[in-house]
Amino acid sequence: MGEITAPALAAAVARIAVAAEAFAPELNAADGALGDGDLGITVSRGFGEAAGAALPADVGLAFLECAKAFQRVSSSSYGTLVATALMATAKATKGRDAVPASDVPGLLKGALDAMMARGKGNLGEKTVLDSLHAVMLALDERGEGDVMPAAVRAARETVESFRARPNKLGRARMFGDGSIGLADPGQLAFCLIVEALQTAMVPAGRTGVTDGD
Amino acid sequence: MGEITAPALAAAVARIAVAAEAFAPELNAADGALGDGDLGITVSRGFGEAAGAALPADVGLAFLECAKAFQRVSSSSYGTLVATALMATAKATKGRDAVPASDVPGLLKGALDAMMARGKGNLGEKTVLDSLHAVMLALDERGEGDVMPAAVRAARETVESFRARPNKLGRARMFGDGSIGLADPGQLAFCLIVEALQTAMVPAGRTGVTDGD
Amino acid sequence: MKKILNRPVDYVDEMLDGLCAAHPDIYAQPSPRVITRAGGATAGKVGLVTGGGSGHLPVFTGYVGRGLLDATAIGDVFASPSAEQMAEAMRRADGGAGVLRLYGNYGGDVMNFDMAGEMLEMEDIASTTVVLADDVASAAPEERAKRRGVAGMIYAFKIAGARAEERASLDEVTTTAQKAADACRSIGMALSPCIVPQAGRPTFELGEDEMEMGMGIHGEPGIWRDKTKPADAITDEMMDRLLADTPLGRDDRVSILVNSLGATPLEELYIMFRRAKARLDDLGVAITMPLVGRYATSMEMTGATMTICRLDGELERLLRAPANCAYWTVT
Amino acid sequence: MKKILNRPVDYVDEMLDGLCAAHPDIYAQPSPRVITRAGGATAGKVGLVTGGGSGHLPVFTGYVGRGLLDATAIGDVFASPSAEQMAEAMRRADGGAGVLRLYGNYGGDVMNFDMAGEMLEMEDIASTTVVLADDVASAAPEERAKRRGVAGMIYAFKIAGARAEERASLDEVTTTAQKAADACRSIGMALSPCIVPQAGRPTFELGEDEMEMGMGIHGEPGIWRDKTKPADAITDEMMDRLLADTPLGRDDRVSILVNSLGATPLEELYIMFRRAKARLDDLGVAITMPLVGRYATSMEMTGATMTICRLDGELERLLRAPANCAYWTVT
Ligand SMILES: Nc1ncnc2c1ncn2[C@@H]1O[C@H](COP(=O)(O)OP(=O)(O)O)[C@@H](O)[C@H]1O
Ligand SMILES: Nc1ncnc2c1ncn2[C@@H]1O[C@H](COP(=O)(O)OP(=O)(O)O)[C@@H](O)[C@H]1O
Ligand SMILES: [Mg+2]
Ligand SMILES: [Mg+2]
Ligand SMILES: [Mg+2]
Ligand SMILES: [Mg+2]
Repeated sequence: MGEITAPALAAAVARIAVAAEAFAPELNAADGALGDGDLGITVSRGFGEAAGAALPADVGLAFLECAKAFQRVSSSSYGTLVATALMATAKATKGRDAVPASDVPGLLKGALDAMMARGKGNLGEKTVLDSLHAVMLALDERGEGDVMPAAVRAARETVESFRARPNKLGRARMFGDGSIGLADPGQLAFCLIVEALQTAMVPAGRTGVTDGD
Repeated sequence: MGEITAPALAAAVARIAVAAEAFAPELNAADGALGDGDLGITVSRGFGEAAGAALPADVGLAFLECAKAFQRVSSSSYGTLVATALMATAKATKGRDAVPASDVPGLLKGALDAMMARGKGNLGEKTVLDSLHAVMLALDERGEGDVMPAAVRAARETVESFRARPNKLGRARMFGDGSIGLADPGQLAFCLIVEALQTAMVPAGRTGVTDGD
Repeated sequence: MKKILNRPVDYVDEMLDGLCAAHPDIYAQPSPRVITRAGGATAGKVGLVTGGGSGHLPVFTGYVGRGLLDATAIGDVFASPSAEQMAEAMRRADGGAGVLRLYGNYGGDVMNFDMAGEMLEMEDIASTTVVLADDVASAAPEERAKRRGVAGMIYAFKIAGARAEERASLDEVTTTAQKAADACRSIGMALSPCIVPQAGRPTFELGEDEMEMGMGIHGEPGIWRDKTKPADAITDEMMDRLLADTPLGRDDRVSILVNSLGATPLEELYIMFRRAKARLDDLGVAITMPLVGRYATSMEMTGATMTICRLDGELERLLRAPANCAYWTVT
Repeated sequence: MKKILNRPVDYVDEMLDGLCAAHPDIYAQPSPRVITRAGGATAGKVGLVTGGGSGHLPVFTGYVGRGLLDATAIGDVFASPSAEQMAEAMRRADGGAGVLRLYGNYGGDVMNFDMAGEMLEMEDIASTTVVLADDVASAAPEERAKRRGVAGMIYAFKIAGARAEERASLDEVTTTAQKAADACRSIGMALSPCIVPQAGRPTFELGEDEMEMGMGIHGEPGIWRDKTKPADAITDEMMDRLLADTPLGRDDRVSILVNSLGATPLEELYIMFRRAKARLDDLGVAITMPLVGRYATSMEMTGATMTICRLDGELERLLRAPANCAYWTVT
């Protein structure tokens, strides 16, 4: 992974936005089985709005714009949690024009803490928090170099390993043991986003990401 | 037809009540096609209640009890019209213990007038009024003797001859030309009642009707 | 179209029991299926009575209350009460100044109320009749007297009720009630039926993507049946038909009622109201005291009715006068 | 389950336009999807704010009014409004005495209201939170904080609104609101779903002869799903579950709310009320100011909720205090 700059962020967001248009129906269906069926809309609208925002060069302010965009259009749980994560990252990166890849695990940790505070959630409750945590650990282990395959693997494994457990938080909690066997929609969304990001990373040089590999 | 006495009236009402239980579904269906589908209930409940009433020997007061019974339990159009007819007959026969068969056409005329006043209806609008009118004419013509076959024939012919015309009064009016081809439920009810009455007349001697033939 | 009930035959009586138990300060049931104000008749005031089939709450019973009606007689679902029940309601409403019968134009109700009136005559209680016939879809203007009475009746209840509260005479109250009745035009549209408990089946059938314009509140056939249309198109047609029957222009003042037949939610009524108001704004017609809600229903039927009530000074004063029942409070 | 609408995406905004146009004396929309009292904030009074998804009228927006709420933020149907809209509602409700957020316990709403609270902190507007969590079917008593907020919230709106109208301080209003919230227990049952306009499909499926006990107002799964039962049996089970959670006996005074989720008609609510009252009568519990009607809906959903609000002297005084909005007038 290269360093994070505002143009890199813009490119990544744009790529996720395009991918989200495509995977929105899958997410709506997953959320329909365990909730209110709006997660695909939430994710595609949020990234769509963020992709349309003009990002300043300051990485922190660029993340702030993305957070605001998310908040404007998608105020469901997931939208608010993503906005919370983006806001935490914005605070941590404010005043810098580039953030090295080595900062990423720390930023993820900050985002995770903010999301846990916002949603009063804990790890192990079968939510997006578990996904973020797993990816953070994977990046920590992997260290430098192309971390995306490990990130994708961690995100995918989280979905699969939690499938056999019941949801303990959010709307899906209501289904109790009925949620066993089903993928948590938020974990699935995270996985699809990370996969989209991996695809985005490959032609990174051409889209403004400073490739550090 | 014999003369009308309170016991004869009670027997006739009882016979119609039994028959009405059987033909109620047919009437509900006919009324369902052109109205609110309650005519079978109206007729069977009304005669059922009248059959349960204790009738005084005074023919007029006996008809009054029947009218009241009808009014108590069935206040749909048909129920009210039947009650109106019974009330008019009650007024015309009050103070007598027996009424000769020759009075019947006149009583029917009185009932018809009362029903027309109550329902603000006219002949030719495809309602029970037409049935009553046709039966009255048939009895007038037939004079003395067993008038029931003629009455039944007149009632049946009314249903059939009006079938091809549109309803002009009551709920069925709303269907306009959509009512063409369908039997008027009220005319059908009248026909079924007269048929039941004919059956009642046959074993009349055994059930208290003074058979004058 | 699913119901919460015990035995269908008990539907009406249990409902009335519950109504009186919930609002003992407003309603009383002194004899079966006759509902009066909790305090009974008001001495010296003209009594206002209505009646008709059950299944239309708040119509009819709900509109008994201060500044509104004095008593109602209630039948089975969608069926007329008996003449004797109507007569009893009128007796209970009489405060010595006579009674006005104010009810919808349905065959059974008309015949029974006429009979009830004859009964009262014999008891020397003066009474008059105003029949409500506001549904423009149910007969041409030349045959206005044949029209059905629908949601517009609540304007007549309110206005006549306020006039009676002023201690106007029976003749005066009757004249004002007739004026209110004449001032109202309504039209309905339906999307899905309701179930009459004792019948157990839907009152009509409509395809999943169909609506019927002009349908009556008991499922009486309307003007056309076709694919559903957007809310604005539906509202436009309803307004066009009402305005064709009662042309309005600058200087006119009206109240309008956008009424749900039961299942249609307030959200959708407001979408319709928005369009109806735009139409009247275009004509320069002023709207005062509009009503949006469930004022006259057919249980769980889906659909809406639209009523225009054209006001003059007197009608507006009376419409705005204080009133109170469980469903409508004007302060 | 058929709808009257234009473009689904315009459902909420057209509804709010219509609402404000129909009741300009009560509601205003100073910024998109933020509804305030027509006159804005009241100087010196604690501001009461709620918010949540659309599709529940009269909840939430309908309860803005004198003696009730000061402002609401409204989202898409069944979706939280944004934190920014909530913050805007709070700014508009602030009369200088601080703002109380009073809303249902749903993940999205909680997170967004928390964010909105943090925004206001930076603007030096004092604010507090009372989260409404009255649905006993949604979590065991040990996990009460996880329960959903349903129809019981209207007691909290009314009681807190009256307390604020007395010019109590933010702390005092918050304390009373929390007391009201703690006094309420609700449970729902559903017979048929509604359609969220932008989704275009029913929120759940139930067989023609099935009901679900304990279902939430967005179709959240309940306690059991089985053949429908008679009204009295349904009411008994609902009362049993409520009473198990909040035992009542002689000397207790309660208000109860029998609420339709939309399509279920008043007739059937009264049948349920009748039974609920009999149950409380048996226990010697006194009912005061019962409410029966459509107070918190899910558009055209069929079903009902039952709420018990246990009153003490203060709560009863505040419940009976004057209030006025388009759907609830207390005089
Ligand atoms: N309080 C929470 N903390 C962390 N994650 C949560 C929380 N609530 C929900 N989620 C995640 O969000 C996903 C659902 O998102 P979304 O559809 O936006 O929720 P809703 O529509 O219920 O507001 C869940 O699958 C879960 O992963
Ligand atoms: N005004 C009227 N005058 C005479 N007959 C009428 C009148 N209205 C209805 N009818 C007759 O009554 C029949 C319907 O009776 P019923 O089902 O009791 O009416 P509803 O249910 O509409 O009150 C019609 O078929 C017609 O024959
Ligand atoms: Mg969701
Ligand atoms: Mg959602
Ligand atoms: Mg009929
Ligand atoms: Mg009938």
